[in-house]
Amino acid sequence: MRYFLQRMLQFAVVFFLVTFGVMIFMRIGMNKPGDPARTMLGGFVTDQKAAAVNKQYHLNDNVFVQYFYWLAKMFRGDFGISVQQNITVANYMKGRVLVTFFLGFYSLLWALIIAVPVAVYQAYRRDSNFDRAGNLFSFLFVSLPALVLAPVIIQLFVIRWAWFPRISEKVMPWQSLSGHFKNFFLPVVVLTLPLAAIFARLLRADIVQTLQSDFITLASAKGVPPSRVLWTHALRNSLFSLLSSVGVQLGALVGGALVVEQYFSMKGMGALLLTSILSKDLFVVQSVTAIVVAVVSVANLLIDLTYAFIDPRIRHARALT
Amino acid sequence: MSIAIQASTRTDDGPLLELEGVRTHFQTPRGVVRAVDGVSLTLERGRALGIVGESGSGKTILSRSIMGLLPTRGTIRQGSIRFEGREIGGLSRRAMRDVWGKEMAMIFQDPMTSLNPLMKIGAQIAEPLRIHLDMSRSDAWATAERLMNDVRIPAAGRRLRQYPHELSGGMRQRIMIAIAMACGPTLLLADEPTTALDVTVQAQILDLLGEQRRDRNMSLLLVTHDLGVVAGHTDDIGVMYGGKLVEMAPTAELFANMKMPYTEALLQSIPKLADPSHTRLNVIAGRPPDLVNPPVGCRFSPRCPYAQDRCREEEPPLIPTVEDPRHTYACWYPVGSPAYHETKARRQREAEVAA
Amino acid sequence: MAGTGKAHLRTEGDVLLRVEDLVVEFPVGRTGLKVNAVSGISLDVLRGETLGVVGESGCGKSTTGRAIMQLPRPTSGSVLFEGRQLTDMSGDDMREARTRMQMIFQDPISSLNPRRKVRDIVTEPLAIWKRGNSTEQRAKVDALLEEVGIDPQRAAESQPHQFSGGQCQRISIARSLVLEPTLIICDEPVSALDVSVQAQVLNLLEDLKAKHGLTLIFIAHDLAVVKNISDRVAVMYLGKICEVAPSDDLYRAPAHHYTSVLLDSIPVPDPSVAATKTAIEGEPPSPVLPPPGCRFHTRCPAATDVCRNEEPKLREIATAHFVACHHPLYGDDVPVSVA
Amino acid sequence: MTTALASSTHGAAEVKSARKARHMGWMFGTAWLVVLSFCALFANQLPFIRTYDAKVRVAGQAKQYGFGPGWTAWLGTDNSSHDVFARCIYGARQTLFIGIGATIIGLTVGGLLGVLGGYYRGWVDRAISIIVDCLLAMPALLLALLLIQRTDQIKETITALGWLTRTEEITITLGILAIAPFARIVRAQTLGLRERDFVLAARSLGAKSQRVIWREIMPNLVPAMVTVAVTGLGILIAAEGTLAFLGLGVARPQTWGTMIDAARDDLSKAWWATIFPCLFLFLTVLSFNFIGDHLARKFDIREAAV
Amino acid sequence: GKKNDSGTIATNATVGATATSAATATTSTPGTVGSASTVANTTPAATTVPAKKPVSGGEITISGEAEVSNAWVPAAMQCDEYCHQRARTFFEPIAQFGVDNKVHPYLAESITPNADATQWTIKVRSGISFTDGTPLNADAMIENLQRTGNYILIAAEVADVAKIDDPSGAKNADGSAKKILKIEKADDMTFTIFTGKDSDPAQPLPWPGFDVVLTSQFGLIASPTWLKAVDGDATKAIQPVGTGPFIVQSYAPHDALVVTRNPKYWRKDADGVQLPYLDKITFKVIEDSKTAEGALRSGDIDMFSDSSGTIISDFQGDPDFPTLLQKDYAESNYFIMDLDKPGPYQDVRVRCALSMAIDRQEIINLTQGGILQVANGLFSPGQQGYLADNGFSTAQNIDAAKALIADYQKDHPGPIQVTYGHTADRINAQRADLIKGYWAAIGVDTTIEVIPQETFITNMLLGADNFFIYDIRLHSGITVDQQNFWWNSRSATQDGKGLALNFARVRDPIVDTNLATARSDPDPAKRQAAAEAVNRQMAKECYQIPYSWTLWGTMHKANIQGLGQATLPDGTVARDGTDFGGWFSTSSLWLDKG
Ligand SMILES: Nc1ncnc2c1ncn2[C@@H]1O[C@H](COP(=O)(O)OP(=O)(O)OP(=O)(O)O)[C@@H](O)[C@H]1O
Ligand SMILES: Nc1ncnc2c1ncn2[C@@H]1O[C@H](COP(=O)(O)OP(=O)(O)OP(=O)(O)O)[C@@H](O)[C@H]1O
Ligand SMILES: [Mg+2]
Ligand SMILES: [Mg+2]
Repeated sequence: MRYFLQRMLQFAVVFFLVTFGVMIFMRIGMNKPGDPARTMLGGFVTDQKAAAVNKQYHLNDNVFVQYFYWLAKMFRGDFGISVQQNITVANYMKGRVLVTFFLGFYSLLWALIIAVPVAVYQAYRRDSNFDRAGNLFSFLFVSLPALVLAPVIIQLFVIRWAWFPRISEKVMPWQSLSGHFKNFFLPVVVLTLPLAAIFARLLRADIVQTLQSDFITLASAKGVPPSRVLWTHALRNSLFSLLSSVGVQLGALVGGALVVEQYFSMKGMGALLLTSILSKDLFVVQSVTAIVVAVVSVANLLIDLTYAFIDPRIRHARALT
Repeated sequence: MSIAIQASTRTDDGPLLELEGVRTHFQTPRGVVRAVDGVSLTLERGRALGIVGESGSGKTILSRSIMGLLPTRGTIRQGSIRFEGREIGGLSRRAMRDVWGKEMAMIFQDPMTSLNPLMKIGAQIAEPLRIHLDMSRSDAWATAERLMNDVRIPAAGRRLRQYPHELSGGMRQRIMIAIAMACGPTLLLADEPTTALDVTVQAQILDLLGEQRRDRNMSLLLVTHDLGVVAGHTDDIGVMYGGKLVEMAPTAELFANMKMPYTEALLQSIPKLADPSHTRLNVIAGRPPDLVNPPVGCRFSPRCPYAQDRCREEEPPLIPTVEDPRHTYACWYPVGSPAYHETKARRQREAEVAA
Repeated sequence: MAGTGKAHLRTEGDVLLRVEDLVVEFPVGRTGLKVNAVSGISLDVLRGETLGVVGESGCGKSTTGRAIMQLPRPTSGSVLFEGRQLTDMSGDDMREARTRMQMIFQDPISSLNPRRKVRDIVTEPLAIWKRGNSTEQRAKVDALLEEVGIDPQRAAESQPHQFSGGQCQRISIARSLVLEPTLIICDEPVSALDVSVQAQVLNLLEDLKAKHGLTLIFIAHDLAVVKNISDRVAVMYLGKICEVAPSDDLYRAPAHHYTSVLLDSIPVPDPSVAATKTAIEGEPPSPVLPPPGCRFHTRCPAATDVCRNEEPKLREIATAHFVACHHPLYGDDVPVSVA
Repeated sequence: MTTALASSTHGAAEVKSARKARHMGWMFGTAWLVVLSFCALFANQLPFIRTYDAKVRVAGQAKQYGFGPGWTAWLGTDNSSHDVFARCIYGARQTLFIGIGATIIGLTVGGLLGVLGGYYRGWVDRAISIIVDCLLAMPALLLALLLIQRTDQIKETITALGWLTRTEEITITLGILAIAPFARIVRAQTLGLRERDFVLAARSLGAKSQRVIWREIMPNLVPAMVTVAVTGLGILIAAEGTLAFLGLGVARPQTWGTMIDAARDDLSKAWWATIFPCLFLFLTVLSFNFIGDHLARKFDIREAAV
Repeated sequence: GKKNDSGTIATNATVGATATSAATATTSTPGTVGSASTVANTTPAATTVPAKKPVSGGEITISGEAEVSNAWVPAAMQCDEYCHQRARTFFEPIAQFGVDNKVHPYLAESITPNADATQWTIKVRSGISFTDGTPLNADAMIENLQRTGNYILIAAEVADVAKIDDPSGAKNADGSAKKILKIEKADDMTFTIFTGKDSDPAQPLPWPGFDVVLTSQFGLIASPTWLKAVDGDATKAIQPVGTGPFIVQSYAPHDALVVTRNPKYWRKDADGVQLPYLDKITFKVIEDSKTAEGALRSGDIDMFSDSSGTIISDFQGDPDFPTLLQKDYAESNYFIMDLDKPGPYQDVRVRCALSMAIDRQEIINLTQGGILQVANGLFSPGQQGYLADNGFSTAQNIDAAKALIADYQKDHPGPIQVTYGHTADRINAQRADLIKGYWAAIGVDTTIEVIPQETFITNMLLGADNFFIYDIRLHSGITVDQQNFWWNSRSATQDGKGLALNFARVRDPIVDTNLATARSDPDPAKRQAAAEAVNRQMAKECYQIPYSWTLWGTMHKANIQGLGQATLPDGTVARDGTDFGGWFSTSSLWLDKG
């Protein structure tokens, strides 16, 4: 509990620092005397609009006041409004959140579904042909950024064979399951492959390590069959790197979604972030960043708790602190 | 080469374990490591055999070879290992699984790392019971609790549901013993079971082992580097050096009448409580042999103060002493032989001259 | 046992080091709990003497040794070294003072920087203190290496992992001698070594001690080893001293129940010696919540209510033989306190 | 003597060939990087590499994708009629500059933070951890976008930074991204090292903290740092490509990322203009991964696997 | 009256941003008397004569490039081509062009100037209401015109419309009286707009081409009820209400705009069929032209417009995807220089040398699919003032360029360094790369800056530090009058002193005089001569470095019919792509299901 509070505090500190940092950063060069709104909106806004925006968002006050107002709104669930698009940020994100959620969820899920059995079997049959093939493939996919993978995939599956649409629509599973599959498959593949490769490499290394520990030998010496040794004894003891990597990769997935959404012209949160950053859409950037940071941090917290759930030693250590 | 001994020690059932010319080598980038290089020995039912030797002499690999629990990669095994008359040296891991835990069990050196940190104690003890004896979960756990009582763990019922990190080292080693005992094996291999423990706890564990062995009529192979430990707790002692068994005898016989200069030197280099403080210790010069390129001839010859040319050329066989056929040793010029005395006297004179 | 008191501290003689009421505590996370690693230890060492410290794992031997070096600084207590109080010395003075006392560690491999050449490691102290020019430094280091039995040539071109454990321990010893300290604290210097090598190192220590006029504090858990090298032995249990005596006296006639149990537990490499007497039950309690009264009472066969409530003080029961026990194996019981 | 067991060398051959395979990966990686760096460094001197702006004309006319791979232009020509091979080599220069520059920045700053945090612990560590946590809480690409996108304004506000070119901006940005992971790994390593007895020994010899850090801890961090740096280089090079795709790349001299992005939609028309830079990028990242893996194995550094 | 030099800048352009080219700013005016004959709209044979009768029903998807910030309020839109494309599905203008290049009334029933073209009377078409039920009348139009006319970007376009103090006594931020357009309402359905030189009501200015303004963003009419609602809550701006053939169903910025048929639309086609034919149109945003091409080919979208020569050439002659081309009155692609910047650009020798170093045909071949025409100036074929030979040399001449440079270096020793900026786009980057190569060949060292879209335009307007030479696309339209503020020295505000719509900061008396003539001279011949004079003068001075003229193509699936067939209320066929190249009317589109 105490540990949990401590983590929450840490989360709060990081959240404040990051969001405040982003705000400062977005406002560098904007808070020069004159007209922040005009700088932000470009040269064409009317005086009234500039004045209104300045007033509404306290742009002429100092950054702390601005931050305070913004934060207060966030806590009331008001993510603000896109000054440029005249739309509430909440509305702006509606319909986009799910796209990115599904992208991330599927990639993570598939990466794990692929990586875990492969890694377990690789570690078990270490140095076998399977292991070597697995290593080679994971090397290849780790070294294949979306930049390289996406064009080739698009060329083959979309342009050459036309199996999948060129631009991916936001078809949700409850709308059309097959449509959902068609539209999400390729983006998910592009995100999944490198992820699965990273996971497999990490997990394999850990299991190899674990398999050398005494308690694994003891398990064998008790006559426990290899499958049980692998899946019950070795795997559970080898999840630490994998889980922390899932945490790290969550952040990377947001970046990956940004790229993949761009390749497949999907309009998700990544695309939203990109446009709003490029067009200096202040409040959208601030709010969406805050949300992303919060989601990533909370997910990491959950991963932490998961680990405590798996490992009694950590539970124990945390019960103390 | 050790036919005579075997014949004389054979009981009606035949010995529990017989090793003949067991070799275990590893392929490494440096070359072939001859970790165990031709060991033959016999272990009778109900007896305790201690294996002593310096670090790296191949004790662990010997016990693992018997158990068949060697890394599969890069391992070369030769020789014959007969367990209850059955050749188990060539069995696959699958076949060995029926032997492991049920007929042969093992205890490891480090109680801190030998238990699965993520599994409850009870589950770990119950695991072999459920696998080998097809017990139900509740039966297995009940048996586990009984076993824990046997190894004198207080509040066994509560401990069952605890995790290894909640127990002290001594407790964990007791758990290890309980696991080993679970399916009533006939042979227990204990690899330095007390090295990581405090002396007071070491004594407890050694006593416990001895007691369990007698109660269950198990044979014990106790591997350790501490001559003190084997002296009080085994019936026979084998001394290993550089992957070979260099001397083997019933405990009392060995201490009373050791033949190998190595065994003697080993004993003499240990500080003894009985000696007054600041007693000068005897030292074995040099270092243990490199098992990739072991010395030609007797492996101890480079460090042996009594070594002759023959020792450096010809490998001495393991032969029985005249007094006791159960006492075997591998030395051209054993302790007590004329050559030995001669060298010893010469050394003494030299030392006096130097002083 | 597990007693406090300073009855055993000597006033006459050339006292090199005098430790009084040394307390070291470590916080446990941020729980507010603390590990009572060392709880009020007093010790003294005469110049040229070897003090042995024995005890089970976790009883605070290493912590005592390090606290004397002020690494880390003790929670409280005084450490008087060569007449100077170390505990309230400034950082720079302390660094200077440390050159007069040195430490040798248990793990020979880990105590040498794996990425440096052995000779550089041994020269390092001279380099830190800029003693002499490089030729002088080199001559001195080579001589020392020779003395501990390491080929200086090989040392110049090899890294620690190219040497065996025993050799590494020799290198550590050479390094600790370079600054010509008066006191060397040996923290289990032979525990990690094979018996045959252990004897080599013990002999070397004895030789060097005689040659350089060193004073040693020798920490170990192996009673036989400690007896062999020490003039005087202090037995520790759970952060306290239970018995202090000249080594031969202590082994001949231990007065503390713990000392006696410890001695009995040692396996003797001689089958003719009767098998161990009944070992004591249990294991040392946690130093986080040490038992009140005598810290050994939870395992002591002779424990009474006094032991559970009142902490025994060190007192002399024979010449130079001090014990902290209410009911020692010989000598008088402590008179029951009136209160 | 009875030899009931024939020699069972199960697995020995496999071990050998696996080792050989890994070795080959390492050899390949090194060879590729050496050749590539050589060509990149001496591109202007080497006779078989065209100059950056040289156009390979078809009948005197510049033509998009005028040549496929062949003798005239080894790897074909690009959409501006330039020699793809030459451009790949010049791209290597640019890409490697960015990658190495960023790694140096990340390694210096991150390494320093990590060492300080790990060595001094306490509030220093806590402060540094918060910085690192903050950097990690932001998805890297997002941070990069923000940094690069805002540099114009930053340059305007902080005029001292006016000299920054796009290449340097990207280098610095990627360097900043690398800080947090480097700091984390170095901190973890330092934490382990500072507990080692040789550090205690140095302190008991009277060495100052600074000396302990530089003489005792740093040398032991080198393997980890090198390993992580090499693996990180691969990631950073890929990241540069990603930025190029998002329109935040270096336009000239082109990096591989810019080249791939420029030609990727003409894949069906002229596969060579995309595939070859892809191949260069891929092989380089792969090489760094191979070498990183080799080093990690050699120095037994597991963190680098990420 | 007194000249109003309060600093209002005459602008009649909207500056929009697109991803494929630097910046677009276009206005169109009909060919006034005498120049209409030179104009012809090109439509490919496939769509010129529809053999079949249109059928109603069906939905299509159209894509366009990235959006700039959009409010869908005519008085706040920064409207580019795709913006107009979509805005005109729900908003309608007061007037619109026909293919005859004449302005035809649209929401107005008639637009009538007085004798000297200083007063324009507009009669509102009756019987129309906005989709929210508000009736369309004079008040509604005046409300819109007043709002839009004061919008900073449009204000420039109506700079020569008279302005008076706001009768309500409203004040500007600086305390001066707020100005409104001088518009007088005659009755419920009629009102008059007055011209005035530099907004001065006392100096009525003859402005024969004023009605053109009513076809542009200025003339788009939104529901006044909705406009007031937006005043209260800015987020209502994403649900615009107009009189148009379609109603906005949903709008997600940078993603999709969905419009559905307006069942009560006031127009029927010639056969009396209710317009529009389509039930629903989805407008998507696909930032990348190549992706859009792929999406069209894979059937994800039905049509899109593009100005990339490469894309258009890809579709040339593809029977599955017919293309409608718009190539007249085209924008010019050129490199613009900030002539205010100290250094080499100030010198005509350097400017001309930079121009001569370029191989225009090669640029077109390599970056524009080879199908564009080499440009010799900012006057494209069809535009008033276009000259096949204006004295500008378009051929690459390295030697001559080197000579000029050498000559310049005699006066100004030292290396010549220029900074060139472009937006983050592949084609622009490719062009930058080529340019650097060309200029390197004459010994000029080029620093390339990649500049974000918004910054790009702001930099040009405000004259930022790093605005030196930009790759840009501007100046569509027909008369030189429309380019007035781009080149007039009045709008060449100095860097840092305000917005300069004269991005290049051209300050040339010859250009100024001729621009004035071209606006109000009653004699078309004089207006024509003035235009040609501007063309020659700019060519001589190398103020800009043109390289090609734009071409717009609308690529679509073969089953989409009616493209370019929209009619105006008076029956004339409407001309698409005015104001901005590339957009097309959607009311006439129908799906051939056969
Ligand atoms: N998997 C392996 N591969 C290669 N060599 C090995 C392997 N395992 C052990 N060895 C080598 O075999 C020799 C014998 O090792 P073993 O562990 O049996 O010694 P030990 O007598 O048990 O020593 P200790 O007292 O240190 O436990 C050593 O030299 C060791 O280095
Ligand atoms: N840095 C530290 N932080 C927290 N607790 C510590 C620290 N160092 C030592 N301790 C604890 O203090 C107690 C005494 O430790 P110390 O290392 O002095 O024992 P020791 O007698 O040397 O044991 P060993 O024989 O195992 O070396 C132990 O319980 C140990 O866990
Ligand atoms: Mg061993
Ligand atoms: Mg210790």
